[in-house]
Amino acid sequence: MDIPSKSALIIGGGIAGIQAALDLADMGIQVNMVEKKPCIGGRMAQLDKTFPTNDCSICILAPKLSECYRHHNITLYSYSEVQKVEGSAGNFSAEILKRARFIKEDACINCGLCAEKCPMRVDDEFDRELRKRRAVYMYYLQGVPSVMTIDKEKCLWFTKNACRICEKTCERDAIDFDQQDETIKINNIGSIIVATGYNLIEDINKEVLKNYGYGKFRNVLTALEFERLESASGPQGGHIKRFSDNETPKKIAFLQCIGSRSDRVEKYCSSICCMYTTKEAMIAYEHDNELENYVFYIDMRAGGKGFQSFLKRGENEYNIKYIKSKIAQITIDEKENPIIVYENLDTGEVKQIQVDLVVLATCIVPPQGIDKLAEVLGIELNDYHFIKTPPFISVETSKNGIFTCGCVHEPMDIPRSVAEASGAAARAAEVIRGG
Amino acid sequence: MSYDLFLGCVIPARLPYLEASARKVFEKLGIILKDVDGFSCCPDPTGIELIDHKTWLALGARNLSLCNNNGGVISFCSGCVETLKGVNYFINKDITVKKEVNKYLQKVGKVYEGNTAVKHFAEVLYENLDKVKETVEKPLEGFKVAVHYGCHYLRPSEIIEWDDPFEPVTVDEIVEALGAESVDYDLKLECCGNPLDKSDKDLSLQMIDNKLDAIQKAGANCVVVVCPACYQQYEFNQRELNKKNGTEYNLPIFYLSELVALAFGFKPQELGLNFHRVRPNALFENVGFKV
Amino acid sequence: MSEEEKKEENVRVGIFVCHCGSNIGGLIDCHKLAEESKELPFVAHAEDNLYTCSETGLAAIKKAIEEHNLNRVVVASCTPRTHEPLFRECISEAGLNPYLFNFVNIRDQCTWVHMKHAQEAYDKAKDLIKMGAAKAVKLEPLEMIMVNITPAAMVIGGGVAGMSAALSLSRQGFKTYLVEKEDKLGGRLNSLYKLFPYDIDASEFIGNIISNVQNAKNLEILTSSQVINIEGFVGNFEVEVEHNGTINTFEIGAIIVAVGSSILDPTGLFGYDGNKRITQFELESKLKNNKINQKDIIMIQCVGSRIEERPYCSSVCCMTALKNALNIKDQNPEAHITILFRDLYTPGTEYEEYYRKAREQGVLFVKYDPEKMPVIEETQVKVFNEYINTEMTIPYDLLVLSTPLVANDDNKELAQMLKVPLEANKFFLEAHVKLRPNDFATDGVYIGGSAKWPVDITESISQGYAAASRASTILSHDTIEVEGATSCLPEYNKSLCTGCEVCVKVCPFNAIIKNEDDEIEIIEALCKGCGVCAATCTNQALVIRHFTDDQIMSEIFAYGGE
Amino acid sequence: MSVINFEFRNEVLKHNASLSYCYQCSTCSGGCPVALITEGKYNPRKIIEEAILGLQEKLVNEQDPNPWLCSTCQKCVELCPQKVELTEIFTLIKNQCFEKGKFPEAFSAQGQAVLEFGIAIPYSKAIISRREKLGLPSINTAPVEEIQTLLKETKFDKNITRGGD
Repeated sequence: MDIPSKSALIIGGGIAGIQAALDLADMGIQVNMVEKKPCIGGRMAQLDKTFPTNDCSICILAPKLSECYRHHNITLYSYSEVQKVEGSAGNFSAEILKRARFIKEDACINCGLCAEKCPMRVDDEFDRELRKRRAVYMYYLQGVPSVMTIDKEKCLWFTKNACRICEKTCERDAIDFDQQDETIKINNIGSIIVATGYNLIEDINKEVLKNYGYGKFRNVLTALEFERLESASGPQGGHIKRFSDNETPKKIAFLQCIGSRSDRVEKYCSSICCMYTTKEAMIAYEHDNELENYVFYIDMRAGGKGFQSFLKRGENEYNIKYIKSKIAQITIDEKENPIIVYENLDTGEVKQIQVDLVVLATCIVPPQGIDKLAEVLGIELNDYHFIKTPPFISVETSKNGIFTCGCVHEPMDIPRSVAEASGAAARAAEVIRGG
Repeated sequence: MSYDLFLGCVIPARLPYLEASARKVFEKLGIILKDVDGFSCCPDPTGIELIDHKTWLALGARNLSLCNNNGGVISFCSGCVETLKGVNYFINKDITVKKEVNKYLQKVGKVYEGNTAVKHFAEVLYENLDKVKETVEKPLEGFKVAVHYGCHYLRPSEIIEWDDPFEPVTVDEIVEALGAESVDYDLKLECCGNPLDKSDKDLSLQMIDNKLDAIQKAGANCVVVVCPACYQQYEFNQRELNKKNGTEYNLPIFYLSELVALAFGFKPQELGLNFHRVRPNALFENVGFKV
Repeated sequence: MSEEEKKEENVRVGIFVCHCGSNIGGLIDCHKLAEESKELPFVAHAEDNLYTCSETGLAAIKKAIEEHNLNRVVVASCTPRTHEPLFRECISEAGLNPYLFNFVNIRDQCTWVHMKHAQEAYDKAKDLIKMGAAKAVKLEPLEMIMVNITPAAMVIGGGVAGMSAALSLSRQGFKTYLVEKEDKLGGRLNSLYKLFPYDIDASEFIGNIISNVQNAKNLEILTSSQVINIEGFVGNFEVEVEHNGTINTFEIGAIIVAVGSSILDPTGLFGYDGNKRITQFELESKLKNNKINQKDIIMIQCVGSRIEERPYCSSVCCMTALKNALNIKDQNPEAHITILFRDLYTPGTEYEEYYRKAREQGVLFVKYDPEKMPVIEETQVKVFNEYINTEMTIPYDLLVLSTPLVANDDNKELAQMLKVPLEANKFFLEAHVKLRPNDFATDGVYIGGSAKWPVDITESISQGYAAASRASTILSHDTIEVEGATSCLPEYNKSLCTGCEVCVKVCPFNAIIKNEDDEIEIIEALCKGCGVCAATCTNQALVIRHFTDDQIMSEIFAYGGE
Repeated sequence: MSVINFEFRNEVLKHNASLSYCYQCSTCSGGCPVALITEGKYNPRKIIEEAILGLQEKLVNEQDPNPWLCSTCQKCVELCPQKVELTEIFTLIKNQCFEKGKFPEAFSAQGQAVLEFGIAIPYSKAIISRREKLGLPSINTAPVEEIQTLLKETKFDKNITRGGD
């Protein structure tokens, strides 16, 4: 095969974007990958394990991150955003804003000394604000590229013209306060793939969680927060403790469809919660065999490969009780133990149960910034503001030459995201190769 | 500012002292409430509506057809407000309902188009909160008030369209504007149980027992309500509960207008506070409220 | 190589002990392990890393290779299954031959299995590292094997997944053969009425795709054809296809399996009679050909699925039932349709909306308890309604059974030809359920659609494309490298071989042949280095590179002493 | 043994179409303050399921669960993720119960009063004098004949005079 003269532009460096990039790069096509965050990895990097095999998430992801970073056909623009796109299928051009991270990427070896000395403590976004990081920080431990970033909004130098301790600390001279945002123009783009993933409802609207006391009750967490707590590299080193009293929870209630399948919040089903909840409950049980798990659900949605037997295992081996009852509200007792009222379908009785911790399976929503990105790309969104795809062809968008994959067009699990990513890559390759 | 006044049944015909306090408060605020002749029962959304929905619509629409004030109609009763807002809601939602209702009204020579604005008196107080604050002469210091919103003041929110159905603030803010403290308590938004009085007295008492228990635990020294059904449930059933269950509740129950009136400097006597079964005198003494 | 020679060669081993977050580090002291490893023979450097596989960890390996002049690297960590390629590449970037790397599995086979026994796990990890280091000393550099690629693909199965795959590959410029058993393309879609969740005619939809396929350049359609034999390996398959009694052989670089699935035979289930009690699939044919006039219709979900014998959810049946119910309602709004279900499976945006629409249109849903199965009588169904704990009788004049998609009967034969595995329900088993959903562990063979697991049309199409993409990563190159740690018959062992051919018979990859010179020959590109041949060889003539007797004995000696 | 009654189901739907959207998630029952203290005797979700299936016998004759135990607090309506207007649906069921004469007596007393006086609570002499003392104006309520005409038109009068259990 001749080496094509056109390249691909991939927007979003989560597992979908990564898979699409690797496939195209392995086909010998030049790939430009743009990631908004300081490192690629996306949501999957935040997960502790993955269902239904309970593989360690970062462990199976990390080799892909490295591969992406080293691949000679992939140019990675992290901490960057696509600002402008012109042209049409087979011949797009794009402008990318590469934000200054005030670190020389080729000099930094991620030794962490600067962060140790930085006096500014900031809520850590990657850890869902469950712990603090410094103003100069590594986005996450295993992140790629493996370099630090200075948070301009919080850094004392930028806010108060003071400090610069990091600069003095760095033995590699990697700090560069004079670095400027850059606009990079890329021509000759044959095809574009949009894979910017998703946000969760709490990212955009905490209001809808108020019936569950989220933000008010310390023992009510969202599923992604809980996932970070379960993670060895998370804020509690994988040993789950309640924020109210530092005690290990012995009874956890997982509430499904928080915002999903609702005419008041989001009408759709978020597709993945039944399964990841089971996984989270299993992992919690692995940490503590005395744990009682309760999952409150409407319909168990487990259609994927091995999912039904995964639920069975949860029930039989991990002390998970599945209770068909959607929970309306949570209260707490004087010890801040959440109290849940639910219906026992067998008897029609309404019961109260006191638990130690509540985990909310909050609904998936379109990624922040999708409206703007859609405008930049000239593609349509559907009623929910996910990317609109034509009937049955889930990797196509409303515009020729622009493809999509993963949760940016509909909530889905990792295997489907990966399959779609490869699918989008195939379609992009057709355009790039002029087929 | 002026409103047509819809009194309903319970307040004027059973609890006139509540009406007295409310009229005084609005007069003091310079808000004109215009009495209108010819109103029937609203009718009761927890009574007549359950007997016959269309009768409920027809009577409600007839009442609304009598209002011609630009400011709309105001009521001191949450039940009346829910009915009147509800009738508007159903008439405006479905043209066939509107037609059917007007077919009935035609028989009595009336017509209703569905555009009379309906307000709860607490809504109007809240909209004039600054003025309420300014008018306070005797701040209610030491009053630890458990605010009972009651169901129909808030829900269904699609009909009521006022305040948050699960995290309401309006009455709390009015209470605080009077210099009193609003005490948070468990079960704050739960029903008082009054409507069950008609079908299962024991259940009804159990519900109010749970509420009073939570209010007492939270350290409140009085309760404020905005609905005469809730008022009766709290006021009249407190003693019954004590007799039946051996509880010792002794919580003064105020109508919101009464609290406002007290803060505005009206005397308990002119407000008819002596008609209360749980007398507030001890409370006034304890908190040093001079009457 | 003797100890002396090793010293001469100046063997310098570096050991990297990975915490793997808390997977290893949570149970045993990795820092201490690393410190103690420094005492092992030939070890020039040892350290522990939170994640050795992270870019930080890899940088640490490279730095140590440079600083300590390492020429052997041992990583004690998770599992070579997922991570060996990464570390090999890493040391190769640092200038070492990739085979001078040894993986010690102290997670999957140590801390995970001995989760409750920290001390024993520590001792075992220490032994494993000692053994791994001893083997590392004996490692020899090997070269990867270069293989030429035939730039042609074969897609097996002409349904919607297979056609999507074939279309994409042909549009990318690859010669593509599309093999279909039946006399026409289209697969199951040929017999469907409409397609959920849209009001789109199935035959129109599939007709368009078929005409695209027929008009595609580079795309050769082989209908009424069956694959009967597959030889070769990635880039160099020889596929024999039978058509009307004649057999043609094709040179193929990559193969895509898109053979779809079958529908469970409903005989004996819920009074199935093919007339008054039919399957959803049969209902579709009826809908396609004429109006459904029956007034009382009951559909039963999970007929033959989510039971002990067939535990899985077939994932398309709920939507199929909703679709057919809505289509009947469309024809006959007065029809009474009741769906007896267990959990309604309508994930995502449009499907959930569709479920809501079905409720809106008056389709009734009654949840049944699998412990109290619905009882089918001649004109009515007795069902225990879980929601109100009440036995109900529902009359019917048409009963429709939602039977699951099941694996094709002949999957096993195809799997054997391709040397790929099936899972417990006889669907094809992909390389990795999470991250390699459309690959097989065998290079050059890919999968898409419901041959792997029941999926809807949308997913079948995207998986078809996905398989095409994966195939394209191979086909886009003239040559590729494959594993170098293979079996071999070294020159110095040739005299030991008696030509008994036991190795030829046992090799699961058909990688050993007796050549024209009557000598045993190993086709290295096919060999996976599994070692069966060497273990079976009575004269110990065969040697497995990277797992030589010398290397393995050194491990054993390191553990138990000579 | 219960049988689906489509006629009754359609009647409820005609009164309030939101019924059809219910997917039986139990939010209503879990949030219901009466369900919590009646050990399943009152359960809004079950009433809705029975209404979906048109189980008139259960709803109206057996009153299982008893719809009169609904306190009309509207919490379920507010919480329902499918915006089913439960209280409105219960209203229709209670109206039906009323037609069948199966309702708590206290309700008919109120209806009786409205029919007779146009208002639910007639003004007693004591109240009239109390009003005067409090300086409150006298109230001119609706002309009774007019109300009775209206109530005849809606057939309310028949309902009330039938009496309850």
